Amino acid sequence: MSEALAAVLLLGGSFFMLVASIGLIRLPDVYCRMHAATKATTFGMGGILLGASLIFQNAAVTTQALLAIFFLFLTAPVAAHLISRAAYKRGPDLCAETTHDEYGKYLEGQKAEEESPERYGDA
Amino acid sequence: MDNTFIIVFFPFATALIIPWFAERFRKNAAWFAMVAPIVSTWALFNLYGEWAAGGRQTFTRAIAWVPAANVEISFMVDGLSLMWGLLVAGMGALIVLYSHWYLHEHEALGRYYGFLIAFMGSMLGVVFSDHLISLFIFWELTSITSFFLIGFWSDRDASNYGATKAILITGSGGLAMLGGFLLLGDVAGEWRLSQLVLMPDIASQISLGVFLLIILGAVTKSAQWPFHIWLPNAMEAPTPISAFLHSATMVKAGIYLLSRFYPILGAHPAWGYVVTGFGMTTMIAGGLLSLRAYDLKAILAYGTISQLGLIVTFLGFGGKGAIIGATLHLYNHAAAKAAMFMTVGIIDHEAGTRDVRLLGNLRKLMPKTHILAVIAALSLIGIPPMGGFITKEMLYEVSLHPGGPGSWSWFWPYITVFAGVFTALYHLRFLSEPYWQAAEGEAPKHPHDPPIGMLAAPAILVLLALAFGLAPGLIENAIVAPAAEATLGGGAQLELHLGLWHGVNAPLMMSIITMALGLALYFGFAHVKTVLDTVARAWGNAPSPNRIYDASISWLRNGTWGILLLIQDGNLRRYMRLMMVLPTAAALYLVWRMDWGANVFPGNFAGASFLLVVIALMITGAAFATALFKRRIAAILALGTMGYGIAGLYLLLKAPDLALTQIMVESASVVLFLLVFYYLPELKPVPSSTAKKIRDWGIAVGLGVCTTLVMAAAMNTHKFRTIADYFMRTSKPVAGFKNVVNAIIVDYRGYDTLGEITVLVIAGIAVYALLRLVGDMKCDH
Amino acid sequence: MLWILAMIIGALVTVASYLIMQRRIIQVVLGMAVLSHAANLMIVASGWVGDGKAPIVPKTGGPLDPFAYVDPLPQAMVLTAIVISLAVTAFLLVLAFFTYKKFGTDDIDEIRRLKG
Amino acid sequence: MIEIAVQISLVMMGASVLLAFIRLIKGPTTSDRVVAADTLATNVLGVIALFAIQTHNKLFIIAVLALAILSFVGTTVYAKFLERGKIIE
Amino acid sequence: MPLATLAFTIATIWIFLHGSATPGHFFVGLVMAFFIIRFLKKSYYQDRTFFRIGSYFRYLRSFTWELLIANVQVLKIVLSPRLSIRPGIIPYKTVCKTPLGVTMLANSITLTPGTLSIDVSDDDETIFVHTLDIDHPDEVAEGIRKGLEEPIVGAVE
Amino acid sequence: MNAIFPLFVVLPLATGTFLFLVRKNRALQESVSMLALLVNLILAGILLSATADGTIFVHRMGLWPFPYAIVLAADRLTATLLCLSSSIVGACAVFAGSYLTDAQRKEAFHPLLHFLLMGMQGCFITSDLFNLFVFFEVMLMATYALLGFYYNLDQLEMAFKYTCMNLIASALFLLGVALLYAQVGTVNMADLAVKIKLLGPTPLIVVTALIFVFVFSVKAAIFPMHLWLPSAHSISPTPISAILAGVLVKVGIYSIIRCATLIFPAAFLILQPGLILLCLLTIAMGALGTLPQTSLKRILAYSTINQLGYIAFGIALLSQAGLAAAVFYIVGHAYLKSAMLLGAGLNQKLTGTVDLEEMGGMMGKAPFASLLMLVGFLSLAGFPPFTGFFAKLFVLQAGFSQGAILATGIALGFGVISLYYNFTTYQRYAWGTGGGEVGAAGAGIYGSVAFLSAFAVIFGLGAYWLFEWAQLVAAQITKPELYISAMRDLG
Repeated sequence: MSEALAAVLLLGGSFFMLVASIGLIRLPDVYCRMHAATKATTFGMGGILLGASLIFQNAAVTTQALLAIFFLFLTAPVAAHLISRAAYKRGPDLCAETTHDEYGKYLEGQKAEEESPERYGDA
Repeated sequence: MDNTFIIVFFPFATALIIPWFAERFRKNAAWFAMVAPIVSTWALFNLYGEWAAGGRQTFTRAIAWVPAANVEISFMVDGLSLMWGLLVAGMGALIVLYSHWYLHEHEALGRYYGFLIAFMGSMLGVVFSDHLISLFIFWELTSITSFFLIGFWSDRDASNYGATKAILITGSGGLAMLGGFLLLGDVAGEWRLSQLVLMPDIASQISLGVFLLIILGAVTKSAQWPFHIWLPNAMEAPTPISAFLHSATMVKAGIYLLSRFYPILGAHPAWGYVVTGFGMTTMIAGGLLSLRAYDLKAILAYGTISQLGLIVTFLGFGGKGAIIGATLHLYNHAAAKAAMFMTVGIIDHEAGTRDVRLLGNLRKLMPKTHILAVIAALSLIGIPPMGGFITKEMLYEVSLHPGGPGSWSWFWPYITVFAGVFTALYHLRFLSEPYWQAAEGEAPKHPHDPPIGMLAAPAILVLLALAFGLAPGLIENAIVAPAAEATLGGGAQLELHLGLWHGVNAPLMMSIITMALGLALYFGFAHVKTVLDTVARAWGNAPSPNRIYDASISWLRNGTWGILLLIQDGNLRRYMRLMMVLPTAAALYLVWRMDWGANVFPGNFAGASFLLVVIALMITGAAFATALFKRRIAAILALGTMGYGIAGLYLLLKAPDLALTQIMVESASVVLFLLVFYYLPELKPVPSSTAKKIRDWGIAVGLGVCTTLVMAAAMNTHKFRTIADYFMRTSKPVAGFKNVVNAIIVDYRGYDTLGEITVLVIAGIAVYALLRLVGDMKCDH
Repeated sequence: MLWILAMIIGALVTVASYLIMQRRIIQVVLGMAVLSHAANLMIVASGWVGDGKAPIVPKTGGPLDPFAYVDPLPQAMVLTAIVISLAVTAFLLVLAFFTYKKFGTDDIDEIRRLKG
Repeated sequence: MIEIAVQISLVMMGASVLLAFIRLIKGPTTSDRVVAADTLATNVLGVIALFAIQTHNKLFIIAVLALAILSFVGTTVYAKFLERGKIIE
Repeated sequence: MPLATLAFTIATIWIFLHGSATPGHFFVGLVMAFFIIRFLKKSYYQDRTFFRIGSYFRYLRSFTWELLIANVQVLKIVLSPRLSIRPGIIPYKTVCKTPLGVTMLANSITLTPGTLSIDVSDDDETIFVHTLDIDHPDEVAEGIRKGLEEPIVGAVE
Repeated sequence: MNAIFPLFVVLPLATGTFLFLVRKNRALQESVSMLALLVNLILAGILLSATADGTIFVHRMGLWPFPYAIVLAADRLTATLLCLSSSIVGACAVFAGSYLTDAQRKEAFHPLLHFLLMGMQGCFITSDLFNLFVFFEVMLMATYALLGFYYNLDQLEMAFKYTCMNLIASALFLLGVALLYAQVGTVNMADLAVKIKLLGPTPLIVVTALIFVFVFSVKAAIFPMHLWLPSAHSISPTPISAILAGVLVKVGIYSIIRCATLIFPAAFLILQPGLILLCLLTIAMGALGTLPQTSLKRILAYSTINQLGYIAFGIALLSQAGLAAAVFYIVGHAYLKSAMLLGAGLNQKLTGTVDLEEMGGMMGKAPFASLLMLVGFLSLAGFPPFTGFFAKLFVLQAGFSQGAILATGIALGFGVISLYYNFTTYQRYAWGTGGGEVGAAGAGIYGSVAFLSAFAVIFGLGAYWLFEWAQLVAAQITKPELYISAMRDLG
């Protein structure tokens, strides 16, 4: 029984991974791709790890797996958040279909109110 | 202590301590220096007695130095070496005596006497050496010491130039001679001259190359054309040195070598042509050159060259008469020429110049010196009753019946007469221009006769020359004959009866003709001079030995830079290309030359799985991406990806620990890369031409393909079961590890881990040391 | 498997040697990193004779046949080599960084004070 | 049963690795590459977990944990970079 | 909760799940803990987090549900033959006060259907959300408010 | 004895670490460093005397049987090189004590020096190919750190280039190890020797041998791989360049000897013509390079290449005589060249430069220094009665007696150029009127230079002993079965 469940979990997890990658390929711009990447991969990993813990039937492994899942859920969004913001700041090449862009306006306003020259590159 | 060792090594011992004496007693150091030649001479006489008592049998003394490589210092005592020993030691004593007056208080007397005595020791070593290697060793020692003596006034460019020239030419000759010796020793299987002279057929065994190498050593040392060029420049040395090294002894080392090797190589077919050829050319060239010189020492130097040519010609002819003549002339020339040099030294010392155009009427100003000079010169011209007359007669005699190559023997008498005429001419010039005629210019100092002590040495020499002419019986059978016997070898027995008067015969006629022509040319010297000048102008700047030497030296100094830059142009990329292409080329050549049996390469793709293919593609693609991405971040990213891929590959290869380490290391290094570039501002892109790109890719792909093939071939040939089984078996029971890799790391191969950790530590220290410098790094560009 | 391994190694060597011959310091350093990867892979590949289990002895004792496992020795050696190459690469990177800082250029062709 | 499942999932993982890798190479922007790399790293984690199952090796699970952290660090650093990317590239 | 306490908790978890209680492993655990904390520092000010376990679970339940939906949606979008998306970035005014709340909200938003938080305005009031298809922005906002914000507020504020 | 000679690795490691920890306390650091070096030298001497009777000491790591674990071994060659390295490094440390002035740099110097010593001695005593690689890396890492010790422009450039070239060498080394392991499945030198002998010189083995030749050529600066040497030896701080020229290049030579005699004897016979060609090219490159230089140290660096060419030539003859000559040459050249480089440093102290254009008249200004240099130059030029002469003589004798007339003749011919550059360099340095005022130098500097130069004379006049020893060494290493059986018996 648990075996079957584990198998299902594994297959589902890796399937979602695959989906994530396909999304990475198909979707038009960074932000959309990030949708796929973040959600699906996290989910997939969760599935795989759960499956693993089911198969091993071992307290340590289970804890590790759960911890790993927890950690992934914690970090994946942060990473996505960081990347997307950075990507936008690099130059918001949003895809053609994009309708709203409030963030851009917000940044404009920020620029206007305080001209802060960025200070990088000096060690 | 054996006499031979005293003779040779006592001077070296003295030379070591002389500088100290010179510090203490300044000028009087000469008297301490004098001890060495006197002791050597005394020992020589003892040795002579010993040898005469032993029935004039050759005997040898040896100390093994490196027996395993059969290097030994060994001395042979026979007529030749004894004669030369006496010549060198006696001359040395006189030179030291003369130097005491010649040198000034303030000069580096320690260095001077030290090297002088050391030179004498090495020269004695040369003439006594039995073993080929020890001969070479002392030979090179004479070169070194002469180098320092020529460069005695080391702040003069001229003496630096002269010293370099001398050491280069004589040293190179020495190297050639060494090669010759080694080959000769290998052919003969015997390294002792005393044994070699007993091998009559050795000359037929050795090749022309070996022969030429040895001859080269001799002719460079004794300044034969075209190697004579170093001798005139060597005249920058203090005059006593010129008298000692460059007229009496060192330049005669070549003569010694020839006469020592006459019994060994004399039978070689090339001997006559080569040696006589050198001698003749030198004789004439030296005579001509000395006519165009104005510096008294230059005149004498070229004269010396010509006289050396004469002696070499004798040796080239070979045969009894020639050898005797050579030996006699050796003595005569040594005495007379040294005396002439000393007189020149006196003139230089008193008048402050050696330029014949500034000197004149010295006959009146310095009569004593004049007399010495005249007698010495006449002796060399060959006027009876000087010794020179005897030797000149013998030369003519020999030239009429040459023992050498007979085919053009009709030619010899004319050549010899010609040479004799020029000898007469330049010696007359040497006498007339400073002593008899009026000066064209004004000498710096007002010349007058020197203190008597300074005249002592030349006087003794001149007396010797005279005595040799008037009473040759004193030395003919005691010294000359044994020397000639030793030179002839083969147990020749000689009984000499030298004399001035042999009745009216062809040689007498020839010398009379010579005298007549000489005088005629002398009185018409103005015309001779114009002819010579026109010839010289016609010669223009055609390549003369000197020009060739200077050109090659300047090329060595300046021209090599370009060649060096072809390889070492400081460009790392070129170095990398060389370091990668040349080995590959070598390997390919090897691969091409050797036959690889069948089925080196496996055909099957066993064990290839989908995942493997994917990971392989990923690694490869990421790698190429690393190379191709324009942006550095992207490149670093690709690098990281490649690392992850490799980790995956390790997983497929069942190496979990490896995969983990790989990923850790990869992430760490990627982070490091990023951190470093966090501090680097934008770099300007550096374009590279397509041709270069193609070339680089070509090289790279070539390397890659080679590696692939070699690896595949190697992986396909597992000839032995690896030693890994042992680890598998013993890991758990003996070492107590479930994970065999860990067992190997910490137990079987602990030193590896030790070293690995050390590398990390050092890297840490190094980076620490580097980071301490960040402060200095600021605002540097 | 064998050929694929060999080809991967070849590809890495190709890329490495291309990068090493480039003009920018960073490219050279990257090339060195790739090269060290290639070298490590060579060692691992040298131990490959066929598929097998990871060299970890099971708890259950008893006689085990060594042929069932892959060769542990190359793995151990590569573990050493990886760490060493990391250290060296790190140092080279820092060195390159300071070289850049001092010379103010990252063009190898311009860093040529030491000719001849 | 498990084995088959693992095999199939390994194949799927392989495919997704490939796709992510294509995106990494194609770009077009560096942000895309970073996203791709992030996904790739997660995929590798998945592969490792699957291997853990295949070779009953618990070691790998810890690896997953550690690597999750590391890849996160990497991503963060990249993000930091992209922030000031206007200057660096 | 205080940083050190947290670190030690994590370290103990680490030991527990490692199965071997040696000082070395404990140390490793500490190191990892400090890593994690370094990167999630923002959200550790207060020590109220252990209370209201119930509301935590409520949040967890709804979050999991949302996550499932999200993935299904992604599945639909990605695997549908023709992409039918109209992405865009909309501002979302949050009522969360504490940074922890805001962060949790942002992260949850990222993991839930069709939304991806890009940035938080400096005054921690507006979260800029990238949405996969916005026919009605307010609907999206409504979904977020219902599905996530309320449980979070219940849990941590 | 078997138990203590691993100390050659452990002692420097411990010392180095300790020295880095106490780097703030300069006095303690220096005294401890000197003490450790002295102990090291004494140990080396003991080992030398113990190996004299031909015993080969074998230390098995953790007492594992023979071919499996790492084995350390010391035969005569090893002992000789250990004495060499410890004495030269000691002299250089003494020199550095009064030469290095910059406090900030000094504190890292002594630790790194000991790590360098550890690397070199490890290379000498290990009998495991991969372990050799590891110790190579230790050594190289230390040199990477030490070479560019002041990190001015030149040193940075030089260190970068040096590091890159050696990294390529390391990669090649690993390739070689991989090829060998794939073919014969072992890494212990003796075991390799046995199995390769069984395998015979197959093409692949020959290619592997070639790869190893090139790998070690990088350290030994044989022709295509010598490119790093001139800058590294002339730009790096003087004590380091002395160690580099004295010992480090000898590590490469040592490894080549081991390959030629122990691991691939058969393959090397096939490679011999190529090797001899490489040696002649090396001699030519070195001789050519000295000519246009004006920096004393750079001239010495190129002459090192030249001399290494002769050493390698002796090895490439692959005969006992040639090897004996090579060993003699190694020892003689090590002391001589480090003495001369330290002498160059001495002159830098005195005149503040190593540029010959700015020197001159040293014979009058600094008689003792110029005397030391004179000894060096004469010995380099191959004049009796110094070591240089005998070294060259033995190599030439071996070559001629082996019938390699042409090659040996060429090697002899380049003696003319070495004659030229040595004497002109000495002239520009000691004679003439150039140069400025002359400062003073510490006793440590003079002492170390004199100590090292003394060997040029000692091994010249006492060439007998050294050559006897060299022949013993050659006799031992030309019989690999001795080495192998020494390990077998313990295994």
